[in-house]
Amino acid sequence: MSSLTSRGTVDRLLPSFSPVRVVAEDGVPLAAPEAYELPADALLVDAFRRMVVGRRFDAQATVLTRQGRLAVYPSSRGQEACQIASALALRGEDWLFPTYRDSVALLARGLDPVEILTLLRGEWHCGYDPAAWRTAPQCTPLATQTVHAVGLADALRRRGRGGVVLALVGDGGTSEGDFHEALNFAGVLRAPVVFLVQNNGYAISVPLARQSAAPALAFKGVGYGVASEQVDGNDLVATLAVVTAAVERARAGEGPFLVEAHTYRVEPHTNADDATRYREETEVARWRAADPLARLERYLRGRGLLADGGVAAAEEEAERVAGEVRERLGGEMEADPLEMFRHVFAEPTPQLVEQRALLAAELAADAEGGER
Amino acid sequence: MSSLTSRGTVDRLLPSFSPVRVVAEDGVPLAAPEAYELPADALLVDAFRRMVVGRRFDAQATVLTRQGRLAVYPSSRGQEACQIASALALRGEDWLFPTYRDSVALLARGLDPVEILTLLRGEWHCGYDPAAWRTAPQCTPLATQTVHAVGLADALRRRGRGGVVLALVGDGGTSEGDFHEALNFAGVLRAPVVFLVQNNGYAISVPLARQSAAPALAFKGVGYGVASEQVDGNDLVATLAVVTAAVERARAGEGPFLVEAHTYRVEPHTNADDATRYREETEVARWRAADPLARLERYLRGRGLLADGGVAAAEEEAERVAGEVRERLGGEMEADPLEMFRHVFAEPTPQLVEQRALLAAELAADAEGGER
Amino acid sequence: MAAALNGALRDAMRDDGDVLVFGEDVGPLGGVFRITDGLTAEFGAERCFDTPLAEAGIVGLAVGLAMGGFRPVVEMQFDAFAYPAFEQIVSHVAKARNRTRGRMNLPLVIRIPFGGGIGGVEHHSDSSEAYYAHTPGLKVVTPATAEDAYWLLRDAVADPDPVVFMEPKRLYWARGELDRGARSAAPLGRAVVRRPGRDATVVAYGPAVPVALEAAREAAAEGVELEVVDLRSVVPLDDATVTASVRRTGRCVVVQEAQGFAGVGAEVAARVQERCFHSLAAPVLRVAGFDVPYPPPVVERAHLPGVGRVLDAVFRLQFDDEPDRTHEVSERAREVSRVAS
Amino acid sequence: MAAALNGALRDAMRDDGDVLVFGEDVGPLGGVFRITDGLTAEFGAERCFDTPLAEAGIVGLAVGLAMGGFRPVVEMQFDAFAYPAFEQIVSHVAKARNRTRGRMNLPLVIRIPFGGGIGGVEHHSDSSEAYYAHTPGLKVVTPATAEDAYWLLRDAVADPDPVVFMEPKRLYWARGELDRGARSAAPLGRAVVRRPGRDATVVAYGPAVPVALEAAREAAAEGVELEVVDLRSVVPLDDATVTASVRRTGRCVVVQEAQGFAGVGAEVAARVQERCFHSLAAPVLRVAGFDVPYPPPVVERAHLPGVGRVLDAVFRLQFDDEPDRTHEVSERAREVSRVAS
Ligand SMILES: Cc1ncc(C[n+]2csc(CCOP(=O)(O)OP(=O)(O)O)c2C)c(N)n1
Ligand SMILES: Cc1ncc(C[n+]2csc(CCOP(=O)(O)OP(=O)(O)O)c2C)c(N)n1
Ligand SMILES: [Mg+2]
Ligand SMILES: [Mg+2]
Repeated sequence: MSSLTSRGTVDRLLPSFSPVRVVAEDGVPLAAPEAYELPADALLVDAFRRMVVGRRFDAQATVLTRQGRLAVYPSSRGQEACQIASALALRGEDWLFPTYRDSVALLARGLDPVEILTLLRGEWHCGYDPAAWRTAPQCTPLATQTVHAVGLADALRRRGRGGVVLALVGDGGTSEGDFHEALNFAGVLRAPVVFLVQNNGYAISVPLARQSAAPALAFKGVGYGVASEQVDGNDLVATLAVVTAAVERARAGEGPFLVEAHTYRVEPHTNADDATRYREETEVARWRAADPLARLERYLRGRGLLADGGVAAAEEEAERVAGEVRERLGGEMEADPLEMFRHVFAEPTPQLVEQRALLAAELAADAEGGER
Repeated sequence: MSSLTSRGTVDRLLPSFSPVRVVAEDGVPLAAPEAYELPADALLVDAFRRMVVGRRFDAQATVLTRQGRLAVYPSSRGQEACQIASALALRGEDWLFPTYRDSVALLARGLDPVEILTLLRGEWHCGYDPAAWRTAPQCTPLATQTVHAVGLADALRRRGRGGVVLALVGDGGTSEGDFHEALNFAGVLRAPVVFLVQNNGYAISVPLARQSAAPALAFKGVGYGVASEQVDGNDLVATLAVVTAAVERARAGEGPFLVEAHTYRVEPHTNADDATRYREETEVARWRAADPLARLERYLRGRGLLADGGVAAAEEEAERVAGEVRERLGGEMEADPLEMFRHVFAEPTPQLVEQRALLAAELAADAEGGER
Repeated sequence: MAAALNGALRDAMRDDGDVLVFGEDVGPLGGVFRITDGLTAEFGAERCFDTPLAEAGIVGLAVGLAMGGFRPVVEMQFDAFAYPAFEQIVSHVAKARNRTRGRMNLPLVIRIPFGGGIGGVEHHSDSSEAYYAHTPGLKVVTPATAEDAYWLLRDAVADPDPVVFMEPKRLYWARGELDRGARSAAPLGRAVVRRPGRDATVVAYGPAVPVALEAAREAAAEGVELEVVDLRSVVPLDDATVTASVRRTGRCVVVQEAQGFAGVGAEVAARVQERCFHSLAAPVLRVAGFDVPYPPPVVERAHLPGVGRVLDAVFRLQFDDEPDRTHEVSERAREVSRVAS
Repeated sequence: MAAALNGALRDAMRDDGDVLVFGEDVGPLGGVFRITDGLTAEFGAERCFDTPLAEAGIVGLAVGLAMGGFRPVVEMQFDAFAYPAFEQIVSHVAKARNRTRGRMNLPLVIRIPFGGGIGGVEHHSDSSEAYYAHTPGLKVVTPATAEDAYWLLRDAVADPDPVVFMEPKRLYWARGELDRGARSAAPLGRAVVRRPGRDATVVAYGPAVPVALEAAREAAAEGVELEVVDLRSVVPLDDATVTASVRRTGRCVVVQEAQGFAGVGAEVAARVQERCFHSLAAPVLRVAGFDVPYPPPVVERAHLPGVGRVLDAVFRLQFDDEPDRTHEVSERAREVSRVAS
């Protein structure tokens, strides 16, 4: 009456005991991990370009907060390897479920930069069409999106036309009940979904040690029958290899997967945060030195896949994107307050019709007043 | 920058690969597991007595539902080993957090049977004084009590006067977000708390396979840095050994522990349930044959610790308890409807004072009407 | 009413292959109230299935499936057990359409058995409709008859927006004829006059409707003709029907089973006096559950607004502002109650 | 107001070693609004500490600690982020005393920054007080001044019952003098008249109080004297103060920032007309946020009930039942607004 669990089953679900790595911090290639196929060289060069563009975009966005052009901006700096890998591991038919911090992933996925920043600009809650981009709205209530991701993965499975879902979540987000429910549902439904935890060391001010006592967050998978892995999230090559493998495994019908990527949030939580209150500058400096972009550049140069010209071209593109963002976000936002009644329901209720009339009258009165 | 998890750390957190067992289903002793100290013989004999009494009490309660004397009763039948072990593993200063199904554990803990049944009788929401019994109210919203248990464990730690908390939860309850948050808080706070999952195979009609894809529920512990174990929950000796070890470990300041006990709910979910809709009679019969009480009896007899006299004495006590329950629940409930206003707050709000007056007037009018 | 709900789910699933039913125990068991009885047998476990025991997960799964083009209908086992899903409901279900400027709608239904009167132990008798009604972006409906149970649920499933479908659990076993052939019920969003009357309007919904109707019958015996309006839909609220009735009768009592404070009845009372003030001969009175945690079965009858409490309010509709008086049980109501019981 | 709240926590922790403060980022960071600034430094990480990021866990932990004799004060980072704790709050925090016939009380405080007007992106500007106020067993209070922030929070911590302490986040930065020496504020449960007036009563709470006071100043310039009542405590509600004022003025407007439907304002309006019907010269009108998901920053000003909308309601207090008219902005209000802006 009592079941025996085979060690083999458990071992197949457990992650590696140290994060998978392909490239050392100084850019030197390490022994390739047996279990993973390395990404094609051309893809790595493309990833480099996107990382350069992403970083520039990110810096530009932070500058825009200082100018009052964005309401708030949570920077991806230092997490570019995770974010670019997220975008590149997916095909067009796949879905991405991002958080507020994943602007760079969205940019790499091809979304319009201004549509990405619409939320953070305070213009509207979501700037893009989720269905058109197969990209869910950037999610703020932590970990809630992970359950949606499972539902959508199950929907894709039901339609039988393929497609995999990648859900992004932070280390802090893994503490929420919803994350657990998502893993559990994914395990039971064998949904084609991959969870990528960007463990950047902090949830705002709270360090990982106060967040979890787990040996590593990836060890949560086994408790749900979800296979798992941990990876050096500042190693683009390794992260892309691991996430791609997880995605393709899900695509092949082998079920959900949990990846923990170890990385670091180099900037404060958002522009409004004061990180000096809770962490040492020496710690930040150490991680700045472990920069994923520099690491990839050294690796590619070392392998002769990248030279000054390629770097310059990427930087040029990055400047172009930044300039476009600056320009397009330079103007004042135009918004019709009456739009707030338009999308509450497909058809407004009688109550909303009345309230809209009240606001319309107020606006008209204000306009009259203003004209004089 | 990226950490290595040692296999040793992980192995210390993982449960055994098959449930710990001390006594075979036929009552024959197995090789004693190295890691656990076996309970004293006298305690096992006492446990047997309590199991007999508990089973009789449980049967009596089910009969009372048929007579309309209880509103509802979720039977513990088949789970007596887990429930008695729960009570016996604790000292007086320890706390127990039970669910609606744990009446037999409460009885073994020494609570008054009528106070235990107050909730299920529909007389009041909790029949006993939690502080006096160091026993939280029987909890209905699944897994919510597990977080309270962590808080109380942390309170005990803060007071520094010792004490450990044991939280009971079902297999279904492990799917709720709160269970995960409880494990996580326990891990981070290193709270002196033990979680005992009574995996009885079903959450109402839903079998474990639709509840979780984990190799075993005990494998959830590692993801929180919580040490864990699985045990044959129909083997009283093993269950008592494992739960006691977990409790004493927590008492020694070594942190929280998760135990999964594999058992079976022999009766329907409650008297109102129709279990034939979702499980085969053959399955139930198989588990009836694996009865924990019969197993312990054979074991004790085999070891010469129990003879006919002891069994008869236990059965006599059981009849006495059942008779007392029958008698004390035989009358009509007397309840003052106005009590519903008394304990909403320490002092009633003006609104409650008015509402109470309204009801008092109604009751007075009814009484007048009734008198004529 | 249970059969009507079951029939509505069955017909919705037959008509639209994208309708999925899931939740706790809705599969082989057919739900603890048997509302999903037979659906797995008829449509297979792919379309009617048991989930793990996690309400946030259930609602979140529904969100994802709706994003993927399905029409999920989920069951919360009892309404206190929907609370774990509160964040998913309030922060996502209610806001998805608005968040995306109408590009992403979530046509899903959350079925919630609500209310007491069934002798249920703690947590099995809550009334939570006000939490949802207060949340912009959710439609909240509740049937009081078998016919409405069927048609409102069909409407809810077909609705382009998320609907919280509150099922008055003590009416599950109420008998009621239902002709599924021709639609007779009003559409979702419309209130109906269940009984016409000239002396006062009684507004009710869900489990309070039969109480209101019974009160009207008893009042009629006393020569007082009550008009009973069944809201059916709390959001959207059919102001027009309520207002027209009160302007005619000049008096209004609002009845709900839920605790009164900041409940749906407060909204109705506030609206009625806003819109009908000069037609009112007396304040709008509310009859509601007390502001206490739902009491244990042994005293629940005293908590539930019954015919006596409704009649008492009706007969107090003429009184002045003296607050103490409004809490006295009127002599007249006592007599009627006595006769009735 | 932020300093007053910080001072209240500090003094409560000094006076009672069992007071514990915890939540997300309340430790070294001092909370995202810095309300807990310096507490870890002064009292150590055992008494003011960061928890894992899980709101149900935080509230559940508080329940357990309160059972163990402590007085937890927890912070929810923003009020939309309290929703994951809804079940813990409604099914346990609110019901523990009642469940156990008074044997187990939970003297804990749940601090929730609420409301908008701070340019916050989605989920950072919700108003959720009605959810809690509708839940029997919870006290719900909200300060509008620095003095009340200090004293109501001290009262809340000392209260034998659980208190949901709603902090109007846009008033965090409002200046306000505070003399902590001598208690000047009314106790928890009492409303206060912030400004006397004879023509109409404006009832408000939290972030709506400064709006009401500003409207009163502008109305006074027009010769209309408004009496402004600050509820301070939503549960318990101080009926007596509100009723006395309205009986005197004969007119009433209720102002809240939260969406209106089935909100606290509905409760107040319903009660006022129940109790003061024959003293009222006009219907009780409500001014509230619209029944829409809180809009993005660029249009939030249009959503928030401002002085103009309050004045508009005040000047409509004489009108008849014609519903269309109630939605017109009165000419008089327009003029006042124009003068004011
Ligand atoms: C349910 C919920 N609680 C609290 C917050 C407030 N909050 C926003 S971001 C954040 C920290 C999240 O940390 P993590 O998940 O590690 O992601 P990161 O910001 O580091 O990318 C918090 C507490 C929230 N958004 N949602
Ligand atoms: C939050 C919540 N959801 C649903 C329920 C309804 N319910 C009561 S018991 C039960 C099954 C619980 O199964 P399990 O945890 O395995 O415990 P068992 O009854 O088998 O002891 C369910 C779904 C509940 N009590 N609480
Ligand atoms: Mg983080
Ligand atoms: Mg079970």
